[in-house]
Amino acid sequence: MDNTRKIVYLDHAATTPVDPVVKETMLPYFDEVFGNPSSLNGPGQRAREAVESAREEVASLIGARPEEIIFTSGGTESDNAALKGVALARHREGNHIVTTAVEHHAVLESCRFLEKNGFSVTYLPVDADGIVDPDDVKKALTDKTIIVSVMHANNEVGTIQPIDAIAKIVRPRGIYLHTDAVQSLGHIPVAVHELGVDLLSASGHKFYGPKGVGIIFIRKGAKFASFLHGGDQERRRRASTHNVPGIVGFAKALEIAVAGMNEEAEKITRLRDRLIAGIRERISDVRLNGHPERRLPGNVNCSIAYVEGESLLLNLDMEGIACSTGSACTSSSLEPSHVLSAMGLPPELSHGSLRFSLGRNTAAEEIDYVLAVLPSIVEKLRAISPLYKKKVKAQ
Amino acid sequence: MDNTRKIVYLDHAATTPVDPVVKETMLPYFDEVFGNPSSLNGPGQRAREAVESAREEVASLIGARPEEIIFTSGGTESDNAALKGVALARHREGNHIVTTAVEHHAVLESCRFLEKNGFSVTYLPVDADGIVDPDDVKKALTDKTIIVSVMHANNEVGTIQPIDAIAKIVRPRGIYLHTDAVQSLGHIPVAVHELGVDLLSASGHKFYGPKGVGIIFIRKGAKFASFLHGGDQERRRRASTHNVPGIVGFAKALEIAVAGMNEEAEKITRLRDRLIAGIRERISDVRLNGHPERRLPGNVNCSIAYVEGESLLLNLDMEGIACSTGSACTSSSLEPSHVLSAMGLPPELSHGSLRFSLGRNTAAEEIDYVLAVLPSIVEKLRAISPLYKKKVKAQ
Amino acid sequence: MEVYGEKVMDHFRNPRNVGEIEDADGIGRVGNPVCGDIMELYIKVEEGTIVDARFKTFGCGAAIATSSMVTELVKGKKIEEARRITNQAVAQALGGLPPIKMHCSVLAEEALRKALDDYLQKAA
Amino acid sequence: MEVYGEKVMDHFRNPRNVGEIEDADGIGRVGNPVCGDIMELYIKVEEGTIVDARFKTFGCGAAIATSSMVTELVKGKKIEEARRITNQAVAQALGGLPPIKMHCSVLAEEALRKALDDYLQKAA
Ligand SMILES: Cc1ncc(COP(=O)(O)O)c(C=O)c1O
Ligand SMILES: Cc1ncc(COP(=O)(O)O)c(C=O)c1O
Repeated sequence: MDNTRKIVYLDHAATTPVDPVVKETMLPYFDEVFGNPSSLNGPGQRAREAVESAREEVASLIGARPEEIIFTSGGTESDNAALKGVALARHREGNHIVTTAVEHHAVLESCRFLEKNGFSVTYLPVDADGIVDPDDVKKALTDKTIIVSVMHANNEVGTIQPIDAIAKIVRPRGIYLHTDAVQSLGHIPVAVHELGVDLLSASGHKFYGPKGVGIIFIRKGAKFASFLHGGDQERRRRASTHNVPGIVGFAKALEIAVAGMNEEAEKITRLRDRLIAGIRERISDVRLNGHPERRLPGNVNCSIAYVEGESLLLNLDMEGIACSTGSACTSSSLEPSHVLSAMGLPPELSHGSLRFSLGRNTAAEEIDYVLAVLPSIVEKLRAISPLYKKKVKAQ
Repeated sequence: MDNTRKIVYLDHAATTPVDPVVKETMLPYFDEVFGNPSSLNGPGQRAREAVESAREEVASLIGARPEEIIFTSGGTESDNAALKGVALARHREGNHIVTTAVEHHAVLESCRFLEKNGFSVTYLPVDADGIVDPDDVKKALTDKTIIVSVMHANNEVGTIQPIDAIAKIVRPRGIYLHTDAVQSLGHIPVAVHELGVDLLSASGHKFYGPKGVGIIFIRKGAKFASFLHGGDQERRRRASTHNVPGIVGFAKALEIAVAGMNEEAEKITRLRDRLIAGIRERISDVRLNGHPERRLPGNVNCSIAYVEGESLLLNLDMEGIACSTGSACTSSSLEPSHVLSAMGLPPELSHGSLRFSLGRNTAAEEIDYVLAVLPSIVEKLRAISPLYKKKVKAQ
Repeated sequence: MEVYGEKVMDHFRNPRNVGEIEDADGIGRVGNPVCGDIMELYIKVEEGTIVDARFKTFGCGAAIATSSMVTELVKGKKIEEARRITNQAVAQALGGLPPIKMHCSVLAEEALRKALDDYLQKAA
Repeated sequence: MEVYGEKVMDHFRNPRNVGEIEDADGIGRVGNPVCGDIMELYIKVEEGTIVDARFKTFGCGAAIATSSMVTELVKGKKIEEARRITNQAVAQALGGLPPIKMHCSVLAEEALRKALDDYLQKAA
């Protein structure tokens, strides 16, 4: 691939470039305000101030109090800490966890780990659009349930879950509600009290902030056991020297994302719908995965029958278009996407899924370019596909 | 404090500024090579290459193989993962852990967590210089011992442990040896095979790399259970999107540190000894903590009798000198430093300890400035100290 | 795209011998939609020598490249020689495959074996 | 240095009433080396009014500042008034203390109480 050619980047759900203003904001914290926030001396206290004002900013942007925000190393740590931290803190009250079949692996694998350690986990189904039925949540609760974890928006298909409705069922029973908001924060409104959650995870690099920094919101008073043990940072709930530039960058990125959210979502939604309509017009046997409206502004996930996702992706990549297959990227397993399977897709369709995730800088011409290039790639791959042949013969 | 005045920064053991070349090297990875290394597309693969070549660089600099290096979020995570990861992976073989009384809290608190979960831990004593006796390690081993964790160099007093001698005792028995090399990597030679360790932790921000990134070395074949569950990154041993700029920065910082190590260590040692000698000449009743020779080049830890550390630190800070008290910085406990206590210091001496940690850019004039300022501060504080009064009367 | 080496990408970009052979002497079908790879290998044999080989594949980049390579490798080979082609040989001819993609070369070997079995059965 | 507010730093930088009173009417000694703070408070009383107060302290910034502040607060006060000075009052007079340092204000209150007790005992 020609490295100098401008790439049409449609993989924003995987990660985003750091916003130039965010980068600029971070720079002094590498070598000027570089102290250790745990040090009592001047350089340390100036770094501490930066961390604490970032914390205030983030808290106010999601409707929380500063002491309810813990900075972590990313979405995975936040999910792990939320699940394991509550499990450990409340294990005397019960050993049952409820989650969904379409969570990110950071939640699912944490649950599997807990299953090996005496907890039992219910994995709720979703409908064909990927939505969890709050009634199913209700039915799953037992007097041993201590936490329910339902993601705010899905990373593969972009479906947005009815968290507020779930909260109304879960929280009056004294059960905690955690949501993985890694895909939603900075893209759609996220206010902890409107969602009604006790815990929330997010990650900076999904909204033009830096990689390697995230947050957990933990509602004041919620029981929580530390996951990373060590020093006294973060009120003893998360040890390790603060990643000061990362934390400052997280806050700045969120500030920018929230300020421009409405306008950006509107623009991106328009381009998204143009891409969806264009694919449907130009290619036969295509299925849009995920809910048609209750989905993230930037997410287009579709299954293109008779062809496999990775080979589509590679061909698009050769044309300078960066996207993802619907399934987990580095997955070493041969199984199709757990999300698409849970939505009832047959394996050959989930193996043929593509995710285009649009971003702040996506231009209409880029969408048109994809629409110009994709049909012939599909045609070429279908020509060598034994499944397509069968289909043609069957007609 | 006047923010514009140049600060004499002598808190390098707490954290270091990012080297300008390291910072420069990191910059493109925020917004140019910004892809997700787990994405199969071009931008993702370019980011992946950066991560993998950083891994090769780091591995070769510590004498390991690339697949033996896992990137983490810092020293604390590395310590937690090493201890808990081995404990979990080997719990069927035994439930006994050996460590020392002078470890960093990241190790000690991980051990306490494991104690609450069915493991038993032996905390070995140290001598007056802070050194662990390999014979004590030998005596502590049982047929239930699965891992021994001894830090390479101590963060408070700089004492360097005889890791190679300990390895000769531990490893032939099939017991793993972990060392926390957070304070040593980049400052003194660290070669995993010469040290003879199975696991090693390190953190970027201690050698002019970025905060929020660290490594664990895990010897090929060593049993290890993942600590952060989620995606398939790092051969399934550490999930979460790679912190690409952080990882690139870690490798660059280590490269620079190793290239300049001898020269730098020599220069810093000279300044260190000048500071130690100067304090002893100018102030009565001072004790140097830690081994006189087997110590980190940049570490000066001394107890100044009759005065308390924080008030010394604050007074120095008002004069533009940034250092630490010997005890844990943000410690909310009232106990004196666990390290100094383990070395046998009476509480009033460990409360009166100061740590000056010198760095790459420390200048002789800065040392002289400290020597000019410190005596009168001590005098002032002794004048209001009830302990000093008693001492004067007793004479 | 650097997951795959140059040779793999070459065979992926320009797969050789795509298609079916109407009156094939041997056909090998392997894989299934669940695992995400389906290969069909067709061979034409004359006097114990494979004179033509073609494939159709639904699968990832490595699946397509290994299919393409295996057809190249068998063409002109005697049946007994073709039998000795292992998955490693296919992977090697492609300049190597990432570890998680080695199963594709296994699939290619299996498709070849099945096609050869099919030929021998028909010929018997 | 922003751990402490301005007032605390002022009293830390320039502690008021440092020293001992040779013929003190009441002395309060609290704290110990293990916890890292030792305070000695001396008072001089005339006709039920504290006319002088002095201190010596081994301890952190907050310990020194609270010692200084408590001496300021008691000077000129009647014994009964001085008895009503709480640790909160001391902390408040300093514009507040970080939570982990509140124990220093408790120590100052205790030192004062002990000095007052000592005076009352001697006077009795
Ligand atoms: C929904 C969701 N949860 C968790 C994560 C993990 O976040 P991170 O990679 O920052 O650890 C991701 C993305 O990778 C995600 O999309
Ligand atoms: C010896 C030692 N171990 C572990 C750590 C923890 O490293 P980090 O703060 O990067 O998590 C530190 C420093 O903070 C240290 O000095």
